[in-house]
Amino acid sequence: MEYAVIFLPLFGAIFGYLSKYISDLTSQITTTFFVCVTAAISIILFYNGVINNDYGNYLIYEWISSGDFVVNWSVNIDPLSSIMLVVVTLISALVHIYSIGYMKHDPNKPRFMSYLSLFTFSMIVLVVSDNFLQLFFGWEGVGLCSYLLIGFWYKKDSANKAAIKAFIVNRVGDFGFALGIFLIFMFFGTVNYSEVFEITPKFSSETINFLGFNINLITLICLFLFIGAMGKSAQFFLHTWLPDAMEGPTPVSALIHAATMVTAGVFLVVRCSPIFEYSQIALNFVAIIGMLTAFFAASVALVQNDIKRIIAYSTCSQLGYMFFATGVGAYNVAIFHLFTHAFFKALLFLGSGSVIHSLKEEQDIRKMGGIWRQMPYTWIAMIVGTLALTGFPFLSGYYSKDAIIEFAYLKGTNIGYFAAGIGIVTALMTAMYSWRLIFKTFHGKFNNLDLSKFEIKDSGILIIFPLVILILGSIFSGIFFKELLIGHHYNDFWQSSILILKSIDHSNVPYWILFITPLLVTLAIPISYYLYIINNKILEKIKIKNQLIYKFLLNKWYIDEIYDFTFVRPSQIIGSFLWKSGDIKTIDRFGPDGISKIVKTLSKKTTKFQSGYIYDYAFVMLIGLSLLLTIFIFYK
Amino acid sequence: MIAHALFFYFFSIIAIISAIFVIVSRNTVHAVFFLILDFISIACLFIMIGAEFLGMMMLIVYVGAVAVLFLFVVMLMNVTEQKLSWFRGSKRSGHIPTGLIVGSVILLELVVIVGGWQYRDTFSQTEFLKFDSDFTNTHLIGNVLYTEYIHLFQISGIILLLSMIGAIVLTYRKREGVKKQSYIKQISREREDSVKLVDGEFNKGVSIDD
Amino acid sequence: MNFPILSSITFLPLIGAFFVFLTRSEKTEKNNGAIYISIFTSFLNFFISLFLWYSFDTKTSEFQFVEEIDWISGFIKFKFGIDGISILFILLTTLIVPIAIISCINSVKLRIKEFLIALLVLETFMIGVFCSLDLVVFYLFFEAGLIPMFLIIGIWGGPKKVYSAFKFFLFTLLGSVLMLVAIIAIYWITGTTDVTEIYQIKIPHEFQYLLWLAFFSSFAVKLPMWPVHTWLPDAHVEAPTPGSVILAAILLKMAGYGFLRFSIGLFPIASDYFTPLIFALSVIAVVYTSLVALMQDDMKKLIAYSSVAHMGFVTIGIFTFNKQGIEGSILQMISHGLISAALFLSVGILYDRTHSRLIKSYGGIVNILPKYSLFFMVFALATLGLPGTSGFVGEFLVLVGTFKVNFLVAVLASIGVILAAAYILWLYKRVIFGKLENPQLKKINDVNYLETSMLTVLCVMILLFGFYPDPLLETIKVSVDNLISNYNLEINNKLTLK
Amino acid sequence: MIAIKFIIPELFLSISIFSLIIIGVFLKKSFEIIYRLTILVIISIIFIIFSANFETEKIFNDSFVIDKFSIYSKLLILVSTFFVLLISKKYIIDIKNNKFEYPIIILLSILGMFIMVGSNDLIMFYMGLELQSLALYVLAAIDRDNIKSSEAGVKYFILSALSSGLLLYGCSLIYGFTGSTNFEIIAGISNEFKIGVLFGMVFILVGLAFKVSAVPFHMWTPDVYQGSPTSVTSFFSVVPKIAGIAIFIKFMYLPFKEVLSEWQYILVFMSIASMILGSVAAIGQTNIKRLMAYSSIGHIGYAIAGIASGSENGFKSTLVYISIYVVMNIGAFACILLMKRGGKYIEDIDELSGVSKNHPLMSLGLMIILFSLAGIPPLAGFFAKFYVFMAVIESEMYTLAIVGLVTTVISAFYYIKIIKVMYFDEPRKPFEKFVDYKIHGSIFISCFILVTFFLYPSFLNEIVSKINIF
Amino acid sequence: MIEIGLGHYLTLGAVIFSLGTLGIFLNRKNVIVILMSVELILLAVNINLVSFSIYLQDITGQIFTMLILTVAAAEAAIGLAIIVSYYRNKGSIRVEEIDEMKG
Repeated sequence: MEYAVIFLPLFGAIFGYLSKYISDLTSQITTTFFVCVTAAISIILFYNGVINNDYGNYLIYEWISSGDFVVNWSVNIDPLSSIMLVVVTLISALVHIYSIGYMKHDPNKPRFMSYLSLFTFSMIVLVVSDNFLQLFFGWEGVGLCSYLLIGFWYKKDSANKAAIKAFIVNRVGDFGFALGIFLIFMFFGTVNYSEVFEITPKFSSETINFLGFNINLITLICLFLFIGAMGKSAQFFLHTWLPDAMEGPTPVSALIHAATMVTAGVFLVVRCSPIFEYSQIALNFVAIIGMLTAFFAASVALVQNDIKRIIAYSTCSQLGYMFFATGVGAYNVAIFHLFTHAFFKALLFLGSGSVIHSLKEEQDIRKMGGIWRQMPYTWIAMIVGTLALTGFPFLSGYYSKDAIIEFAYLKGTNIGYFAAGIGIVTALMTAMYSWRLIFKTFHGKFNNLDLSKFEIKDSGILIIFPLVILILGSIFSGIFFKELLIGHHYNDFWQSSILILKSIDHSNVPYWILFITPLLVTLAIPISYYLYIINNKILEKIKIKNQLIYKFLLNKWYIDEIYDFTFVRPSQIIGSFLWKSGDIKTIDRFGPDGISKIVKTLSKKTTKFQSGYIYDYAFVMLIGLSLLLTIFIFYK
Repeated sequence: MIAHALFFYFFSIIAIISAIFVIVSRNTVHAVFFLILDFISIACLFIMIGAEFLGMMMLIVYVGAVAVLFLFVVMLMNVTEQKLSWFRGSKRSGHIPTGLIVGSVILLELVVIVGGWQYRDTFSQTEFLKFDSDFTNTHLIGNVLYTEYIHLFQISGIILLLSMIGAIVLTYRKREGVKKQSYIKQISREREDSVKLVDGEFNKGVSIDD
Repeated sequence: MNFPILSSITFLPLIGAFFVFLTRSEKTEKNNGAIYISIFTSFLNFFISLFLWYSFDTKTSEFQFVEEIDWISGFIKFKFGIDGISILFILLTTLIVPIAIISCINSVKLRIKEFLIALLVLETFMIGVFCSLDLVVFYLFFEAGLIPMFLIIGIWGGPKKVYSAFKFFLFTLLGSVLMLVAIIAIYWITGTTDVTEIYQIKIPHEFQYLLWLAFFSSFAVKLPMWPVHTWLPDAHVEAPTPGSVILAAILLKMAGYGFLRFSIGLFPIASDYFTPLIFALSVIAVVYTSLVALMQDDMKKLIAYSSVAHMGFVTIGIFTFNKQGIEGSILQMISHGLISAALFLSVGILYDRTHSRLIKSYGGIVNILPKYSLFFMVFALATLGLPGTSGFVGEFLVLVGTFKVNFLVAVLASIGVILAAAYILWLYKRVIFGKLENPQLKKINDVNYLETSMLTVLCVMILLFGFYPDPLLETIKVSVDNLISNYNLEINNKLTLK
Repeated sequence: MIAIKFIIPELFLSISIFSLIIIGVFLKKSFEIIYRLTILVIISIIFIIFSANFETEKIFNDSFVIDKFSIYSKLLILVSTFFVLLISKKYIIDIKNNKFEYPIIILLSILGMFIMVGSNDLIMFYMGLELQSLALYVLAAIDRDNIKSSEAGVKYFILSALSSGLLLYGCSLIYGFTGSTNFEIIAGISNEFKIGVLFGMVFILVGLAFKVSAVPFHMWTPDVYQGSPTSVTSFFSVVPKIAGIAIFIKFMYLPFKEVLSEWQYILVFMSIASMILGSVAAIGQTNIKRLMAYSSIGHIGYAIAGIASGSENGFKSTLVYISIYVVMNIGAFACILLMKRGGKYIEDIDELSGVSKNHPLMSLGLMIILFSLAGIPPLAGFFAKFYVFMAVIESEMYTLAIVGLVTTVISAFYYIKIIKVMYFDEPRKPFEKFVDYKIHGSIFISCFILVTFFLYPSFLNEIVSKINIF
Repeated sequence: MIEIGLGHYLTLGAVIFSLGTLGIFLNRKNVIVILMSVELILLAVNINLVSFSIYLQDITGQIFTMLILTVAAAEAAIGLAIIVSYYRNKGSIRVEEIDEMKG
């Protein structure tokens, strides 16, 4: 069964692709079926784990063995991976189903489905790995699938660009991750989690000289690993790919860029909690980046107009929450938020996908509005998702997000307080932009000039069905799993899969902190209704007055431009400089071409001596003779 | 002693001057004559120091044969007069100074080394150069030339043969249209080939031309 | 003595070439007889080498299947023998050559008979390089490979073929003549050119430095290392597809093999001493050529530059002197052999159809050649070292090994990995994705069964060794251990002497 | 006369020359028969030499030596002359130069070479040299209606006479300062050498260098090679080189053995200069004969490098080198002699353009030969260079070795340029197709030797290793 | 100066030798003069040989001289024949015009 979890999606991917020779439907059914079975299995595994404590490590075979560098393929089921499995496979299964409906008109359905399954496979490999290298395999695998799926509509240039951007930015992160793995192997002599974690404490005060800096080993490792996590989870500095990734089909955004792949970074940090716990600096760094991202993404989301981009920035922001949760040492809370976030963010994406689908691929919220009557199910779904996202009381987001803010506050350090503050502010912003999205999309006037309002219909059952499940998840996952994951006896569930050295006492939370966030987000609803629907002049005025800030936010803090200016262009310029000036004008000119030119001129010079005149020949001979004689005289 | 010195200087100065004139004179015929003069003076020197046979040989071979050959060719080609002075080429003229420098360098080195100026002590001890022997120089040469050095003599014969063949190959041509006497043809002429008896018919004559 | 299996592998293609030579060249450019003979020969050779692998003992580091005859009497013995390192290269050669021969059918339109002869003769020389256990014999084969390759580039090449062929020939020749001097010098120092004997005798370390440099000059050009790499892009671009395949897949590996077998084996102390040089040049190569590759507008040139970068990893790995590094670089060589062969084949397939190598004349290929695009995708991903492809295992091991030795080098080299993703994906995007704009492209057909079979073989190998590199690692394990322990022994000896 | 039995080959040669002259004069259109008889003579001399024993004998007051060294050189001379005659017959007839004197003069020059390589005495040496040179002057100018041939004759004659003069001057100095003309006696008292003798040695070196066309005494070579009829050029580029190198070796290793340090650097200089000039100057050439001239200069550089090493391996490697060089050059000239179009022989390299299409076998052969000339393994040319550099490095002359090998690369450039013209360029009109088994056979034999040499590369070494001149 | 030794003869030889070499490459007009210069060189050699022979009281030098004389004659004959043959083709024997082949 454990092996099935990993191989079923792979078979699904392969058969799904191959069955395109039979029919599109076959491939859709095959892949969906395999993934659904996987989802069922993972739920069983999770259940078994929770109830029967049935965990274990299942070896597949030895992958690489070079000297003491030994890496296995294996399926490692522990609490962390089992809960991740559930998230991954469940969302994946839903997205598979959703895709059948969503991609109805696409000619390349088999390819799409098999990519999805392949992604699921990679993600599972990532989650169930028992060593860093297999993790890395999955890590890159999901990156690849993300690349493939973002660029799925290959005819769109923007999609291709976004795909490449996603891959390369991820590569930058992977670069850090790989360096982290090298360091781990170099000092710990192994890349197996259990072995690594076992001996981590021994190295806690080890310092090494890295490129001239004396750095604590554990800190360095953590920082490198975190760079990887930043890349995958689109944290600030390496976040630029995520909004662009929305070029991909919406199910993809839901699955990869909201629920699963992007959370791999969080998963990595949590997985490596036994290492991170030994480096306060790294944890603080994580927290700071998390905060920065949360705030940054929320601020940008306030002014964006693309429905998917707003949700993407929101994802980014929520990932920031998770990271600062890990940064303050509340790993379980981070996973809890990951868990709930998966539901409501997938819900939001799928819902927005439904909207987009209905509006004939229109994504700009300025061209929507007032369509809630036309598509009630979608509207409900989106409302629920938004409520959950903003942390409206008693929905799933409420439990997890508030818990993060509370834990941060209770941490009792400066970073913690600051994080809590940021969390609250961001929560307010989150509420603002989320409701902006809802109101602009579903309420107010219908602004689309291309479509008639009455053409718009709600989507079919295959699209609605997953939404329903996700609605249920968004509403109830918080209540149901709160105790299990972050309750007082959280250790019963997590056991050894995460390590928290200084657990945070969660018993006496100040009341103001318990209430402030729900209060704010609830207040945000009418405010935003007023601002966006009733009287949107105010906002216009603010926009005009603060043109600079607005531009700044609209252009995403100019990060893309900065990167373009500092990395992309220079590397192109350097590349062509090295090619034209380096290879052609320098190496070739002074190397082979230069030498051949010299030889040719020499040849011309020497043949000039060969004038054809006897006296010249005799003259050369006699010069030779006199030279030899002279040398002889002076030599003696 | 003094006579020896006098004669040496006399002949050697003549030899050197005529050698110079060989290479500078405008008229090639003059050059040949200077060459002959050079040979004669050197021959005299040879005779003086006791190599009479060789001196005579020089006169016979060089003056009698080689120089005459030169004269023949010069006349034959009608290149007696060089229109310009020899040392001014029609193209570059930088060769004279450099040539002279190189030439004098070689000369200097030769003189320094072999002229005995550097190793004067090695040579100047020689009082007088003379074969102290009962035989004449010609005898001495005659004694060994056909015994010890017969093989060399033979080879020189082959060399001369070769030069003959070579000269013939390069210059001898059969002219077309020149009537030559052919002895073989004449001798091998038979009566049957030449004379034919014809029965002449009366009053008709014979046609001879068929 | 047992059956001389190494000699038969080496010289079998020569016999094949002879029979090809005997076939009648027909007026129609198709010469089926020649093709069949050469395919048969090369496959036969491949199977013999598989058998060789099967009967190879991976437990010992001794040279196996040793054949030895007196050659230049009194001086030099003709000695063949293999260890775990050589056998992989032999296998690579015998695998790639049949593929190259099959690819001739489509891409070589004229004088196919001569082409096949050249390829088979080249195969002999290449296998000879990997088999030989004597420096002179090695040199002989090493240099001899120039002749057929020169002709392949020159006769069947593109418009700038003359320049490229000359550059290739003279550049590599210039590099290796110094090696000849060094080989002769070794003979006079040690009294033998038998590698195994020299391993025992050990070259005095005051000589090692210059000798190492002489060998280095040869291998550096052949590999090629920065800054003597400029022949490679030209040669690749102009060579016909099979030529590029052979060049990239095998000829470059001879240098890597040379570094392993000779530079480290014979001159451990000098190798140690010059490691910074190698590292510096390799890192420059990796970053520099990756950047250059980014800006190429010719597909083959881009792949050629990427080869330089990948071979940079190989040298870095070799000179880490630890297990991961060396095993990684061997794996990297093998996998690069497969991947670059595959990439050049892919480019060749496009070239055969449209006669253009310029990236800008393509775009939207996926619309018309879906199968092709899939293959190309796999190869592109393998090039950028995606886990699960053979490219990853080698590269990763190299970096692991390097990290143990030098952080900076590892970090800089890893930048090359990022850049690799950039240039290869950009290439892929520009060629495969996008709208189909060039009307000329609309007429072309997808890969035919021959091409599919070639690409499938390579694809399967790439993935297989990505997921399961164990057969390769198992084969080289003992030999690499032996190499490293010898090296360490020498270094320690030198330290104790001090 | 006990001596006669040792000089049977030479005697036989002389007598046959005389008889051939007589036959030639008295028979009309006698070229054909003389040519065949000449070849017969050569073959019979080969047999005669083989039938004698190879013991060292000195005759004529020790002025002539029959030893393995001279026998090896003589055999090489004979065999190469045999092939040169084979390949050049058709050419001679085609250019209407079928004079019966032609083979006879070649025989005479061979006689000169025999005397030269066997000589143990300055006078003997000089006579042999002159006999050889005079024959060569005539040969160079033998196409007497062709201005180029005549000009080649004039140039060769004048410069060669100058060099003979220099050489003789050296001989006179050596005679004067040692009191003897015998090599062994000179060698015996070489410890007391005065600078005068060393000076004489320089002069002799200059003369020898001229004969083998080493830089800077090479100036005649390109013009003479180009101007002479191709048949003569092929002879020039092969046979006198053997004799020249042989006597070069003899001089260096016998009379001047003890002053090795004095001449070594002169030879190193000559060798390096020849290698560089031979490779550099050939690059711009368009005439293939001229190119072969420069190529031969370069090759002589390598051969001299072997002598310059001063060791026993050195001269042996030079002998091996020159032997392989002979094989390559005969093959190359056989190919050049196939370049005939429209009744005329052509010499432009460009005319070879694309010849591989129309004449695949000939171009294959020429390609093998050219690669071999360039010294690319596994062809015999590589082994030739290999042995030379073995010797050079044994004497620790690394500069010479490195310069030599670098010039190999430069010279490879022009060799492969010809290959480029043949194989890469567009074909022109085909050459006249004719089957002359003598020429094609020679090409085949040459290529066969070059290609299969690597199977048993010590073949020549084993022969040469028995040679000893001391 | 008065005592004439071997050195004097050798110096004479050296002077004539140098003049001969000069004659070869200074001349621009006439090939025959060059031939004569060659004869001068041979003459210088002869002077050397004879004087050495006398000095050493050894007849070999003189024999050598005699053979050189022979060879010189043969050489002159062939040389002149070549020049004649050249003259027939070219119509001139100016040294400056003998440049059909160069480069």
